[in-house]
Amino acid sequence: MIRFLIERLFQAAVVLIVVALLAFVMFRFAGDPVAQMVSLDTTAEDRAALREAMGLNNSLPVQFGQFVLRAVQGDFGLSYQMGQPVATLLAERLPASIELSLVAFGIALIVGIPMGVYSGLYPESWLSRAFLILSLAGISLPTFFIGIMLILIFGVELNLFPTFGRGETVDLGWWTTGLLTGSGWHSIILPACTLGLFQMTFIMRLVRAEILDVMRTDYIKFARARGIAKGRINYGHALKNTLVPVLTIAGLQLGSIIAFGIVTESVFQWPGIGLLFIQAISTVDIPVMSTYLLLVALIFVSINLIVDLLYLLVDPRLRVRSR
Amino acid sequence: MSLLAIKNLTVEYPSRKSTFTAVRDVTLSVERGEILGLVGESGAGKSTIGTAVMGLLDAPGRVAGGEILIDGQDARSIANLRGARVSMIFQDPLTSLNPLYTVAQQLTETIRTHRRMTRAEAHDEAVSLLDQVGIADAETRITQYPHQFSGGMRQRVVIALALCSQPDLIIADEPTTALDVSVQAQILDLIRDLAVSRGVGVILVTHDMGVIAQTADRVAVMYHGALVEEGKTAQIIHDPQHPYTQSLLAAVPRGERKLDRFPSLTYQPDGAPAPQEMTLTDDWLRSKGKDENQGTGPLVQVRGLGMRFLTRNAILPKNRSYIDAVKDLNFDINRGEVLGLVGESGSGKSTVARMIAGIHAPDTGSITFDGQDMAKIASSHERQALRRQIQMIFQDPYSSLNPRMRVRDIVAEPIHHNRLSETASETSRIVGDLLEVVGLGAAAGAKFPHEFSGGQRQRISIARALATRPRFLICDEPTSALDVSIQAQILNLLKDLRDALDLTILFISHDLPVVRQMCDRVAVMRNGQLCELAETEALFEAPRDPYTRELISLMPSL
Amino acid sequence: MPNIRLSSVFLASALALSPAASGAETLRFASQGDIGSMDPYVVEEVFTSGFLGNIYEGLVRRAPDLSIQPALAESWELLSPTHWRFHLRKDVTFHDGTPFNADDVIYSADRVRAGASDFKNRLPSDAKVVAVDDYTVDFITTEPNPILHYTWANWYIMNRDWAEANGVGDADKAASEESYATLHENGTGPFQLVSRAPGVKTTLSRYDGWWGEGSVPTNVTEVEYTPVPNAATRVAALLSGQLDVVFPVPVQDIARVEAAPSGKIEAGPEVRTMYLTMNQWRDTLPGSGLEGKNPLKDRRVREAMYRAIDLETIHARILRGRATPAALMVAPGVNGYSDSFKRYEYDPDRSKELLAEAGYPDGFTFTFQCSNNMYVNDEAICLAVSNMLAKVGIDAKANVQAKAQYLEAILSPNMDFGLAMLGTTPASLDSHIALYSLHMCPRADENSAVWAPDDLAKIVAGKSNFAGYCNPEIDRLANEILIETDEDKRNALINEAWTITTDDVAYIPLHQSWGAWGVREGVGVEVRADNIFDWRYVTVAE
Amino acid sequence: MNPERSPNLIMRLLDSDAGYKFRSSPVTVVAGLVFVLMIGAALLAPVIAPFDPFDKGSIDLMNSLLPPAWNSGGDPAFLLGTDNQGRDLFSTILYGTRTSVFVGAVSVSLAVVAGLFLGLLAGYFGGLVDAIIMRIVDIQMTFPAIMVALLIDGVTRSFLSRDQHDELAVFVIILAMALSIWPQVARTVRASAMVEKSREYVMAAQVIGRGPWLIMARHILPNVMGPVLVIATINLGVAILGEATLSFLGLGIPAGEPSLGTLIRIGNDFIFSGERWMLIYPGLTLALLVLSVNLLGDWLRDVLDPKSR
Repeated sequence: MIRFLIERLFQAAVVLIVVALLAFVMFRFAGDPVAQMVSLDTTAEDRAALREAMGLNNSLPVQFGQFVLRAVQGDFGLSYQMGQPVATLLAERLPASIELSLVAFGIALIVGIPMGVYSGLYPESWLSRAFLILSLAGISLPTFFIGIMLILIFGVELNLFPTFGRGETVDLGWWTTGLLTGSGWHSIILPACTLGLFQMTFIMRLVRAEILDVMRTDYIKFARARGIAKGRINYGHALKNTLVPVLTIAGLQLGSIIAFGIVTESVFQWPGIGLLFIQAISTVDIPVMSTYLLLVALIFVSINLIVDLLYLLVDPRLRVRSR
Repeated sequence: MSLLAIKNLTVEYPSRKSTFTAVRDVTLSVERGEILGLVGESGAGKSTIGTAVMGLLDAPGRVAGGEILIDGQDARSIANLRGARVSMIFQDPLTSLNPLYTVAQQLTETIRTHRRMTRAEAHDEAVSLLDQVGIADAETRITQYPHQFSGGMRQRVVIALALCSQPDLIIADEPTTALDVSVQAQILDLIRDLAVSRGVGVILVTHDMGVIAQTADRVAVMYHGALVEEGKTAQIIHDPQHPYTQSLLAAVPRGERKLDRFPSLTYQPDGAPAPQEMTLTDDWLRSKGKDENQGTGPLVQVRGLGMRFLTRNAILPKNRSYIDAVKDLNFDINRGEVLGLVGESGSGKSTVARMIAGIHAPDTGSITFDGQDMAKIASSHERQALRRQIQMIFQDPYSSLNPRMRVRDIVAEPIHHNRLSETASETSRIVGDLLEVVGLGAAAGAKFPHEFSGGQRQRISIARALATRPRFLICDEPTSALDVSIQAQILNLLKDLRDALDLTILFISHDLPVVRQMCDRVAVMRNGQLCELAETEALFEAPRDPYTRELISLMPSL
Repeated sequence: MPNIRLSSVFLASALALSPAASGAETLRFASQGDIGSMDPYVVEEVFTSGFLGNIYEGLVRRAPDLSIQPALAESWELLSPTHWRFHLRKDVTFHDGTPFNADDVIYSADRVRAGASDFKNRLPSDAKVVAVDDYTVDFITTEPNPILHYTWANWYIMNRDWAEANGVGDADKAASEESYATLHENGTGPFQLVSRAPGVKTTLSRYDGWWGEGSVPTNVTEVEYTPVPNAATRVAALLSGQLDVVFPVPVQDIARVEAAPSGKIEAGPEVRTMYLTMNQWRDTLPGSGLEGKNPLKDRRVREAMYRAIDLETIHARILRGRATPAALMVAPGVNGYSDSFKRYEYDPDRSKELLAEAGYPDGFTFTFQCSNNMYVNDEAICLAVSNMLAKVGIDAKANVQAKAQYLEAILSPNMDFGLAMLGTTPASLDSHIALYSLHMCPRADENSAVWAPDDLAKIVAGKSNFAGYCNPEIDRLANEILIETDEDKRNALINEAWTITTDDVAYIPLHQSWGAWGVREGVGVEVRADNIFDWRYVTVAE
Repeated sequence: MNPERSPNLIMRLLDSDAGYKFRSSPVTVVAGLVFVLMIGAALLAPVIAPFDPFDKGSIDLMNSLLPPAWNSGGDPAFLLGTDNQGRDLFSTILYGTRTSVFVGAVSVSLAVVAGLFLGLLAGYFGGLVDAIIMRIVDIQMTFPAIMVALLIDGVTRSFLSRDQHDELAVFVIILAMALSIWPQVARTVRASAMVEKSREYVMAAQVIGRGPWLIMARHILPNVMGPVLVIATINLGVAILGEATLSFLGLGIPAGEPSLGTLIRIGNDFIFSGERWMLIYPGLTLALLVLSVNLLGDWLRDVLDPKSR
């Protein structure tokens, strides 16, 4: 168990270092941050001086060395645009993204799993077919398009939901939450639905496939042969066995929710890290972009690890093997 | 009134083009305390009868005619039929148990479904059931998960589960096929006991006549969905009336005496031609390459052979743990002989075969072929020349042929690789001849493997193995996945080839009767080590090693 | 789509119930970007400066009609052409209660010229600032400058004690430590910062001790600012009643907002002039493949390009009439503007003739750099211009990019464009700065080449003249204008300069677009041509 | 399957199991028709389209913002109306579909080639090779396509001139999408290759003396193509959507070269102004295209899934 953890942590560290390197190198090419930071009338001389002062003229290895050295101390530099420590900026934005992702994920699970179970158990029913086609329609529309349409219909035309932002938030000191206020919940619904739709489809299809698989196994046949009640078979035996793969893949999807979050956050002006990143792209705010990427990598790696640990909890076979 | 009475049962599987009739007009009955053996080859419809009784036919199968009565009542009208009245045991104990629940959970759940019991009562009942099916220390083991049990123990758990609801009838669908012989005997005894002590009726579905002979009171023989013969076990085995039953019994390898050949009595009701017996006239196969040196001494010498598998990886070598699949093995294979290698699953016999065939590199020891140490040949050309002379036939005819290649390409692959033919037309002629030799006909080359039955596929494998004109053939359980009648044909083919081509064969099997029919000498393996190596008849008649003795005593016989 | 008429009813009824309507004295507004910093010397950018103008104040300010008004200075006088005297207001306190005096002006004058300040050109580096007494400050320059204080409306006065107590150093964009002034303020203006989450939300409240209390109409007590870069989201938020003021409203959405019962549009021409800049100094026109040739050096070609652009149609179709076609590089309201100048007529036939005369009867190709997030409908205008040029045979390959990449291509040292669209707002609202930075020769001295790579650091005048337009006559006139103190003479000189540049077709002026503010019904705002949002003129109905 | 041969290939295809599953599902048939129609129209865009959106000289701003022909104020010459530049929307959508399909097809092909190669290596050799490749996959998965697009865009910008760079915008997107898709292909292939590797036909090839490369190419590759085909189809939809999303965020195809994504981005600016046809029709086209691809992918999965046989 401990050996397993150490091994995984080592791999995670390697992944993070490589991501750091890539993040660092790639953003050297993203554009000229200086042009963004000064007015049009600033002289070439002043711009060159600024570039020098920011260390943009140093060689890449030197810059990378400095970056890593500071990064391991938790110092990711100041945002070029906002003049604030990047770590603070991201820390302020992270709760918004995590709340949005979790609510979206929750919606996806609450709606996706029952739909998947139903269409897996009754693959021939017309409702299952409808679920299947509807879910395909869901992933055939780009996220941004869905977001725009939801805003247009529910925000503007029907005026049922706010069209942007987080609503009222409560500051808990280390976390700002919108989930303790009515307007916070009111505001999160449209973006969470937008973000969750793809995941919902995905989870529904995954659960369906797994249920279909499990229902073909001998132990389900045997359970039926023993006369175990249908509900017990479907929701006890079958569903529990589908949970293992669903958990793994859904966990990995949580990571990609953060990636998809960029688009949703920008459409709904949701003040999370994705929006920060999109803004950083347009202003070539290199420290923000690099740190964001590292953060995403960290989230991915941690989720992977957590999923593996959960896996151990759910599946007794693995528990024994890893001892 | 019979416990179970099946009258004129017909089961159909409609598909879009035609309707496949899996069971045709079958009438059967089972009494309390009686074991009815339902025997037949694959596709005979014997399992379908079992699932039809349970009402568990897979879609789109349906009962098209006839009735199933339990104590005179239509089975379909019995509300709590499944579990309460009829229970079932499946073939593979590894997949019959839900891996995520403990044995206790699965048992108590089933008990409480059928009987009004508190959780604690159900638990006690579960422990006692486990005890009854012969699981020692049931009190502790009941809290374990299925994967913590061995195959045989799991099948006992499965039986305990089937008994939870105190059924009147148990349908056991090939309950021992996946098990080693020693375990098989125990499970069959258990089933026997159940029938006697509890008065439960049992339908024992199997393809194995030995199992039937040992266990069943009465036998029903099925062929292509129809019942061909039914009667007392002794009568069917010793005096079969129907020609199909006769041919089936004739094809069963006898453990008690050695035959020269399997009788070529093959039942063909629809007049389809039986696979031709081989006529080996082709000179390409017989012509020896110039590079083969005809030495003396054993063809293959195995010295100190060992191989271990990593069971736990670690960065520090001392923390790694291994299991010895094969340990310090020494034996010779003489020129022209058939050496049998027997042992239960996990004994390491396949690993030995794979090392000799060059698939795995041994960790220790050496393999010498025709006087040359295989590991010490530096030139890849020479190694290839040597390797060409060693070929292998695998166990599973369904996975040993690449499904995306045409048969002719499969057979031609070794020819191309060893550059044994100059031109494409020569290759295709050789391939055609090879397919003729194994009794498939040259036209088979244009087809894909999935268009053939298991026995035919095994013939393709043999053709491929012959294509390099090998001197040494490794047969790794070549017939264990085949029906007995097909097995007999393949074994005859191998015997003929051996005689015609002077082949030396390493014949691996867990089936002692087959080994007795095929081999000149037999080596017995257990836990990666050699127990005994002796002339076949000597070994069967007077085994020296206690393990060998046990194996032979458990050998089912007709 | 559901039809709009029906939904308007929905909207109206929903609004009546919406809790937002009761927060009468809170101003909730949104624009496309966030303010760069609370430090008023770090970023010179219209929105940031305008925003901070509600918190900080300068010695002077501009009224809604852009006229110069006293602010922290009550009055001023010119003792000599190089000696200015400013009399400071006495009853002013900073937000932390410290009284304001001459020392703060001197501190601000030093700091605005130090480090990486973006406002260095507010004061000549050799100008002396002297405190005569606590409420009188003298500015002594080496050269006469009649419009010295024209650019001071966004040179905000900071508090020395506060700055020094909190370790606020020079403006520094490459700093590795966060400056206290980035997130905190201590201004003298009517609003003070309550909380700020960069990029998310900034809230402010009225400063009770503001000296100008009662002199302005506002009744706003709280301000909530949210940056909303996505224009559609911004408009949607206004229409759904979540916001009181949004800026800018895309021109195509103006009609929609106006049609909504809850919204209205306040719009007027901006003081910014949009223009096309033509690369006339590179020996090879970028993207043309014409080795060693640059057709744009030929005045006839430039006129041909000018005449090929049908500005009226752009105006009608893309800007939907919400723009003012421009013949000059400065807008009405800028000193020196004259409506006697007329645009070259749209005349594609004449274009073709001119091209043939210049030796390009089949036209030529070049790179047309366009932005897509800097100006009103910039991308659409670019593509339209490119299509129009194609009709006279000129293939302007439009390369549409976001601001960051666009500016990197346009600005020195790259200046990699044949044609590009930019906008210019003279900070002083005087023609001189437009002549100085856009039309004077960008070279180290009279004998050197335009934009010589080695001289980039020495170029002072014409530093935004990426077109490389160079006419010594303009250089002479611009220098005279700078020091001429007689207003009539000065204006005559300006007029002469504009005549020359127009004849030269130095640039192709396009238009002043209209800044459109979306305003919730019941909210009053004053729209200014320089797009500065002055909350002192905002009223929110109860 | 079906050993007897009927003379007509199409009849035979329709008669096969796959063909039957196709015929018996009206949704799949419609999806197939829509897909073929759209691909055909996209490929034949230069022939079908009444206007050439690349011919700048033919675009007249005077024609801009015309509604679809059947609306009042519409011009029959412009079936679906015009955009804000005066381009015929119908023609632009045809060309845009062409770009989108091109981006999708090429990026998926690249991803499949790379994923196949690396997935086979990882699955066949296992051990260190597998560990390295799978860690690369992990790393790649942390980069959203947006970031990959930025990276490639930046790198190409650094060594190409500005003009060349603009012309290569399409290829930047293709590469970005390919890079974000290949890990999925590689994972699938790896998993299948590990299964196939343990099958006896691979051992049979080893006994013959076939080397690892030949075994991978001749034996394993053809047997992992089924799942790859399914993954490829589904990712064709993903790639088309990815292009649209990147273009929507302004990181994609330049506006002068229409793709469905840029068209939607432009149309999105007119969502409140009443000219919604500029958003609706490109959006509808995109949704239909991807939906039909996904439906066909589902059918393919059904047909190729060994468990459903």
